[in-house]
Amino acid sequence: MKRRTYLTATLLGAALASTPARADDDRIVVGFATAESGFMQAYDKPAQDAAMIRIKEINDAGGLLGKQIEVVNADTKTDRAEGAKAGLSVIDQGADLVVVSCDYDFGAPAALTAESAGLVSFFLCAESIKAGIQGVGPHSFSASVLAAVQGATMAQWSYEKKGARSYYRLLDTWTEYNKGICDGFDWALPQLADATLVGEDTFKNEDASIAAQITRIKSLPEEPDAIMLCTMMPGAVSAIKQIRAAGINSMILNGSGVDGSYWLSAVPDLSNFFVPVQGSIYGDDPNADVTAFNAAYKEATGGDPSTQYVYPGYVLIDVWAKAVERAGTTDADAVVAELEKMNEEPTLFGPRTFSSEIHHQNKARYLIVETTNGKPGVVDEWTIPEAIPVADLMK
Amino acid sequence: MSARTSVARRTLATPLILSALLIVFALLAWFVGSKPFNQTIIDIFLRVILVVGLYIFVGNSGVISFGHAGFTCLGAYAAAWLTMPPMMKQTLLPGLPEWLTALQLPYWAGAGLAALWAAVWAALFGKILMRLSGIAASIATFAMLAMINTIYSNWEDVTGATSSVVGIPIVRTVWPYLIAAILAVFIAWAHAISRAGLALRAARDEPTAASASGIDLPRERLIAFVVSGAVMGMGGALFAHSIGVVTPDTFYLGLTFITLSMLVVGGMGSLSGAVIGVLFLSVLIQALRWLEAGVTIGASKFALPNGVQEIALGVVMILILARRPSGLMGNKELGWRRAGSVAPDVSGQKQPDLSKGVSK
Amino acid sequence: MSAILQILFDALSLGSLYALGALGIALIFGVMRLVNFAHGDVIAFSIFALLWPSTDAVAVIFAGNLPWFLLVPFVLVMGAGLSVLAEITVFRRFRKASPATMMIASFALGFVIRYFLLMLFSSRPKSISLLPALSQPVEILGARIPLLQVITIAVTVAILFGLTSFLKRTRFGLEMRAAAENFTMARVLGVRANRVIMGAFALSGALAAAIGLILGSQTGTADIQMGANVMLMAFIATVIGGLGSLPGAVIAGFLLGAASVVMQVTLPIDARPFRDAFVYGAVILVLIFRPQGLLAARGTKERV
Amino acid sequence: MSLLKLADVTIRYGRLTAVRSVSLSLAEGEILFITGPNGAGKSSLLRAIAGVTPPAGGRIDFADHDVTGRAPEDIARLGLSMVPEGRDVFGSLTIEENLLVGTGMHAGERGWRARAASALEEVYATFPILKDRRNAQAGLLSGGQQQMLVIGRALMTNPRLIAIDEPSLGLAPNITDQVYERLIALRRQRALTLLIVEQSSTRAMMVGGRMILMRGGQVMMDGDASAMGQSEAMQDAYFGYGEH
Repeated sequence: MKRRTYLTATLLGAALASTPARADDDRIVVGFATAESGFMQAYDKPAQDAAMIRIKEINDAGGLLGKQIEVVNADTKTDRAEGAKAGLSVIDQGADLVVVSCDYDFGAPAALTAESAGLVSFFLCAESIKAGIQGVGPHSFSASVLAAVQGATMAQWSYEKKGARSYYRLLDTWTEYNKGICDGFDWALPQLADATLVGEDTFKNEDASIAAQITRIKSLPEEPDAIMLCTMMPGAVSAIKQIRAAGINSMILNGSGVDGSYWLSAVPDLSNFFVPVQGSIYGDDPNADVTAFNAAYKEATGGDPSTQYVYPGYVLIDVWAKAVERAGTTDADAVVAELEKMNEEPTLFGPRTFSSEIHHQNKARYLIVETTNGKPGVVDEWTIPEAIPVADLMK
Repeated sequence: MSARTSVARRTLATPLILSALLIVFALLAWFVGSKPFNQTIIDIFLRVILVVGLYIFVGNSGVISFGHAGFTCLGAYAAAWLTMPPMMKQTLLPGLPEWLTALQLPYWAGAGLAALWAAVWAALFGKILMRLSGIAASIATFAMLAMINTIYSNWEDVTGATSSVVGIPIVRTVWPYLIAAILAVFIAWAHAISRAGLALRAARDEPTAASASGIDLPRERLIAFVVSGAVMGMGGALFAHSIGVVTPDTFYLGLTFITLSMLVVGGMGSLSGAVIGVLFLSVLIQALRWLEAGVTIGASKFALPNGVQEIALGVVMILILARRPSGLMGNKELGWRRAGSVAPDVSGQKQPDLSKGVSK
Repeated sequence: MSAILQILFDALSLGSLYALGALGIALIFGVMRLVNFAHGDVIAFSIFALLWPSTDAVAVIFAGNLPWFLLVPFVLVMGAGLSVLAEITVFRRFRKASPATMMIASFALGFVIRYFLLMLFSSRPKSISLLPALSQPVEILGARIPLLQVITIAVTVAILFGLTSFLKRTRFGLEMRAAAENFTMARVLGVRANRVIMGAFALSGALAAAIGLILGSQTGTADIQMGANVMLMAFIATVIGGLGSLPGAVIAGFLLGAASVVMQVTLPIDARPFRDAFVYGAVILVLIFRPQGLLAARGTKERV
Repeated sequence: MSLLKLADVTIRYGRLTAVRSVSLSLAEGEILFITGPNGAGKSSLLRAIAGVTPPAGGRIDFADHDVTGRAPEDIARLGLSMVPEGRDVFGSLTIEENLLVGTGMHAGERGWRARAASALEEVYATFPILKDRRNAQAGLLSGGQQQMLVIGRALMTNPRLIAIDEPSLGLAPNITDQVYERLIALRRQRALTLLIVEQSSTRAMMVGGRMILMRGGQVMMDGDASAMGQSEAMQDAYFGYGEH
């Protein structure tokens, strides 16, 4: 008998701690259902800190609709089932906006709870088309730019500005984000007059060695001008290191996933290496406000932003607050209507456009960061002329 | 009165008590009424289904299977195919056959067919794998899981590969999961006292004696493998309906080890062990998470640093296994009187004699 | 010709990683019938031991830029030390437990080590330039092969010979082989159980650290889950090779490495993502025809 | 003075009691045979003495040390060497390696290498067949050769008492004669105490020395082997007539 009574007692205790309080209009609450522990914590926390900076700025300037923005949060613990609970608990704490995890797979459970509660949900930095109408519902948005745009930007920029003609496509099949980058590259390549795809291959992020893939590249008649590398951390560093160690010096084109200088010491004096970013963390962003933001971020969190995935968090609160201001209410449908009216809406990190067809960016201005001898720096800027059609994105 | 009914009558107490325990948890959720707590109870019931499903094979045959999370994956995706709105299936999963794309069943029908689908694959794989025993069987079942995971993670048009399949109708009430959990408990009990179940348990404790007395071991194991595959398939389907989205690596190593740990900590040899293992560890995890989230005692707010919950869970599991190597319940079943388990044995405890070579 | 040579070197270097892993697991299984699921986490721990615990992105090198002749022993000692500590604090209490209970205990221990590292270092991989000199390519018979691959193969072969002569020639090695075959009989002849087991754990920990070093310098990153993939393949190799048989584990490790590389090279582009499914299919086939493994150690068959 | 003393030793496996409060003592240099039908608890008793199965109750003293429940390797170091039933050779090791396993415990004592080498020569002298095939794998030996190897291996630990479980098991009669002949010769040469579990009481009687008869985990009779020989009481005790 002893064991059974013990079980019920603990459960009662756990239950009483979370009594529900419905969202109502006299308070504005932003709920963060993100990972505060586990593997996603390293990617969610920076973007969340940037969002908190924007919230502080708004509150200092008098708040939203005359009210201070309150913040509630629940830890998803990098677990999908726990993500659903986190979503439900921030909704119970009266959230008007549910901010969910950076990665679509870990953010979707919480976003779905927000959708079924008829609330607006924002993915911190998910770059898959599903992070929006197509994958969650009409009230869901993403603060970042589609991975496909990064692939397309790299293809067009390297063709136009660096005269690259022969391309090699190397895809890491581990995640949806990687495939998104290569999908954009596949969409853009045929539109480039005499650009040719000399070969393609796949590898797995966790593979200890990609020697077989490198052998195939080296067996090509002549070295490709550029390698489109669709991958992300942690496997990216090993792949890049092994490509350069094998003496392949072609341009390496990437998605934003490899942005950051924290890993560059692993590949001593890396060169001819290009990454598209929404803003530069290296202090050389053409827009001075970005450098100011980096300083504010350092002051708030004690460290410089380690990758560009901090910026979408700031943009998220920025666009949502503007929509609430224009709608005059935090009611979900009104806010969604305002967001869908935004066209080339200026933000600190490039214009943002939402429409009733797509709650994501299928066209955006990217800064091009080139790494030479291990030193990254902004060298150019590029915006793909026409947006990637939704049909191609849903391939 | 045939021997079968007497065995049934004597052991009926176990599933009844376990079901009563589950009903208490369901009433608790209804009484508290908060959605996140409701979801916690749903997760506990899902784990009960999966660990009881695992017990049906591992508990009765003594073979440690690493592959059962594969059946959960099969069940979850089958539920997705059967219950998603056809329009969404058109765009997300173009590779599905026409008749399947057009289909949209209620969740309970989907779960039933998902269990069948998993059972079919359990039979196919089982035909090959059930001849093996011991560590070879464990590795072969793990290879099966890895195959299922690799195929489902790369079959773009049918499973959406690594991207999450979304749009599965979400069921947020506790009652269907309670019914499914009680169903799983009764299926496990019925199998344990069936002819196949008893033969398998006999073979588990004395393999040589059992095969000498005419028990066709691979056949008995196959029956248990298929029944447990069906229950895991049902569990997978309901898992999909509990959060509305599935990806292949939700049903891979993480799930494999948490279900195995709950079974072993609870007591591998008994149905009550399986259920108590789930309840005990789930409550422990929730309590640790609740502490991590922060508890206000008087003025001060005491909170464990983030990430301590997993470490504490691992340490507690090691301590439990050290003190009670054959699990919390040993091999005893919950019953009115001190009814011992169907076949008294000490499977968790290695016989002290010189089992290798020097035996008497 | 050089392409074939290249594939041979790729297969050998990946195979040696799996062989070292399989050896580490077979050693412990030999003396304790325990499949140590914490082995992958010992690999990660021995590399993180080089870094000062810090959760910010840039790695704070603690012992990372010691000269190699100090760095390598340091990492080996950290791996062996953690492994022996695990034996003393956890596995010593499980001598009488069944294989299933010990396996779950080793999994729980791995879980604790992993989340301990996660708390200290956060989940973002830390970049370390470990023995950078090793990644320069070298020209052998026309094939350009990274020096590291050659070193990996050479180190593995050296370890194999070192270990075999240790087991064959030294007293401690003899006692370990006897204990591996019939643990209780060895004790009746005066072999100290705890010392033999601790020795096996120390050796296994050092082998894990060696894998950590090779992976660390090859990938240039220290990542909490770096050991997981090698651990799984090594576990399969140990069983295919014939549990408890050290030569079997090594041969199966090389076979698995070769199979994975050959399939990566031969499979058509759209079947290549399914490469691992074919490898696992081959694993099942081998187990069907040789359940006791390729080189079943004589003593491990159950006697009536 | 007795080298080995058992007081009310009881051994249980779960709920099964294999040995029920057995007491006996064995003097230095004596030969003691333990006979009795299958399942009488003979082997369990031997395993308890060697420390492999800790007794549930009672006390065991060896060479004035209380060894009840102590680890086998500690008891071996006191000079007790057990040869279990079924002749456990280390199949994957060579014959010489099998023999050398037992010498490890004396490592560190002064001159232990020389003593080990001379012990090896002595065993090869006693069992020449082992010397010819010393680099062969022990798993390839015949039953008789394995029996000799395990006895030789026990000798290598230079014991004061050797406990052997069923040396004649599965051996042809002439081979068993050879084994026993060597055992007796060794006992005389090295003033060795022998404790032998032997199922055939006739074999025990031929060799002489003291004999105990066990049945159902208890000692039925204890006396001089040749005297007990054909006595009526002996058969009754052996087969359990006239009881109940």
